Amino acid sequence: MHITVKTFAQTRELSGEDNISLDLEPDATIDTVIKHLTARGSHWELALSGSILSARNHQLCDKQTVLNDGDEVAFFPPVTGG
Amino acid sequence: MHITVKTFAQTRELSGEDNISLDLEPDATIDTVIKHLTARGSHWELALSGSILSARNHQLCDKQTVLNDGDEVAFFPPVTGG
Amino acid sequence: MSVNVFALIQNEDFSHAQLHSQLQSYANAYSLGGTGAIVTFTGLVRDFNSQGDIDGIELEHYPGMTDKALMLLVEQAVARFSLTAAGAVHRIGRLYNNEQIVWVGAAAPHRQAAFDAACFLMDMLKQSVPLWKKEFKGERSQWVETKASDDKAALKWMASK
Amino acid sequence: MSVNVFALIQNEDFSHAQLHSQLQSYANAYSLGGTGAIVTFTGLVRDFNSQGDIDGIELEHYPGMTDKALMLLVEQAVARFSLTAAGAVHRIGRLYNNEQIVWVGAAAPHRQAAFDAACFLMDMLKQSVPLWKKEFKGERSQWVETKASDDKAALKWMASK
Repeated sequence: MHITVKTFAQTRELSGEDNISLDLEPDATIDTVIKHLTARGSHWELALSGSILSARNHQLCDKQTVLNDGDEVAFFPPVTGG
Repeated sequence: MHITVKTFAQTRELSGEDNISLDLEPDATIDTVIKHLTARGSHWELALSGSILSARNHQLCDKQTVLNDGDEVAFFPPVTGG
Repeated sequence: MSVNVFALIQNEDFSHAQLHSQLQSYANAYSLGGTGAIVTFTGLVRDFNSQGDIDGIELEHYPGMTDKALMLLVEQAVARFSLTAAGAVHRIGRLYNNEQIVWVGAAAPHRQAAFDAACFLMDMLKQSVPLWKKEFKGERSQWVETKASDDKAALKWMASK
Repeated sequence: MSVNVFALIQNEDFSHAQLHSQLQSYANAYSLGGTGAIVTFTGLVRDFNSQGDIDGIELEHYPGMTDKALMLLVEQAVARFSLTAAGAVHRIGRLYNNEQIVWVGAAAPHRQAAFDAACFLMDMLKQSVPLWKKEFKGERSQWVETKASDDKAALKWMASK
């Protein structure tokens, strides 16, 4: 299946990529995506380390969340609006 | 010494008086004023019963507060603004 | 009297927009760029009480003391919460359903101080400013009783600090 | 979507006066005479951080998610505090010192619900709406770190209820 990955703020700056297409095995989770991305190099390991948040289709979700074909996944640091 | 007494809200309605001049002995307190007023009749006893508040020269004060010549004393129920 | 406070007792209606702007300009004059948070409270006449529908309220006050007590409260809020500005306006006389009764505003460097100060102003106003409310329906009217929850709210501020 | 809520993400400045009036008209449409309290919060850019003076901030967000997350939060506030209306506006992009960043407003029958709801909206916004703040001075800029006090404030609401 096919998903899109977006990154924001420090996660975007550290990874150097903000819009990625990934082909994943069925039953892939957010964790699967993290494994795929960190395999790309240490800049991705750094970008996804610490208390990073994830969202699936614009909703915050945890690392065990199972993905579907066409999902938009996002990674970003804790928010600092307000 | 000479003082003025004002009343407000239920205290005014129950006592039927809202602006009174009193001549008092030296060292009179708020309590002294209450005794003078309740001596005027049961309507004053009713007006000054319960959790009545007192003020001396526009500041909330307790019943032991000593008065001076020319003071303005006021009695009123707990406030309900806002 | 501090330069960054205001307190008004008036018959006329007020403009919350103008009061908010006044608060902000007082805060800017006091410390330009030092304000991160402004909290305002506006109180309105509800069309009901615990017994049923009402037509409005009538507010009696103690002329001469009300202004002073309200200003004292605003100054206490500024000192206690390190505000950059604060203000309060309370109307008196006859007010009909849905009309504005009271406005308080607090400006501070951080949001919690602004929230706490606005809450303090309202809780303490209901304890220390000589205003009395009568609810009326047609020709009948009835004094409003103090609420135990209001006493409790004020006591919380008096006990802490 | 409820009829008595609004949530906006925008570059442009906002008018607190217009937002306050909008909130009040939404509350009136929902329950005329049923609103006794309106609390608003306005956040402004301060000219300093813990390291010294700054020139302003730059707000990044997640287009597509930000609006939804803010609207969800406003609807949660309405349900949780039985509000008659609620709204929130957050700006994005580059904002200079003393500019307005964020506005939230809550209308309720009683004052404590309005205060709690406005506080809830601000505390939770800082936890769940995808916005990130960078502070800049001249050519240099630095991401703002989350504050432990903000996490604690949000946890308080998540633990209760």
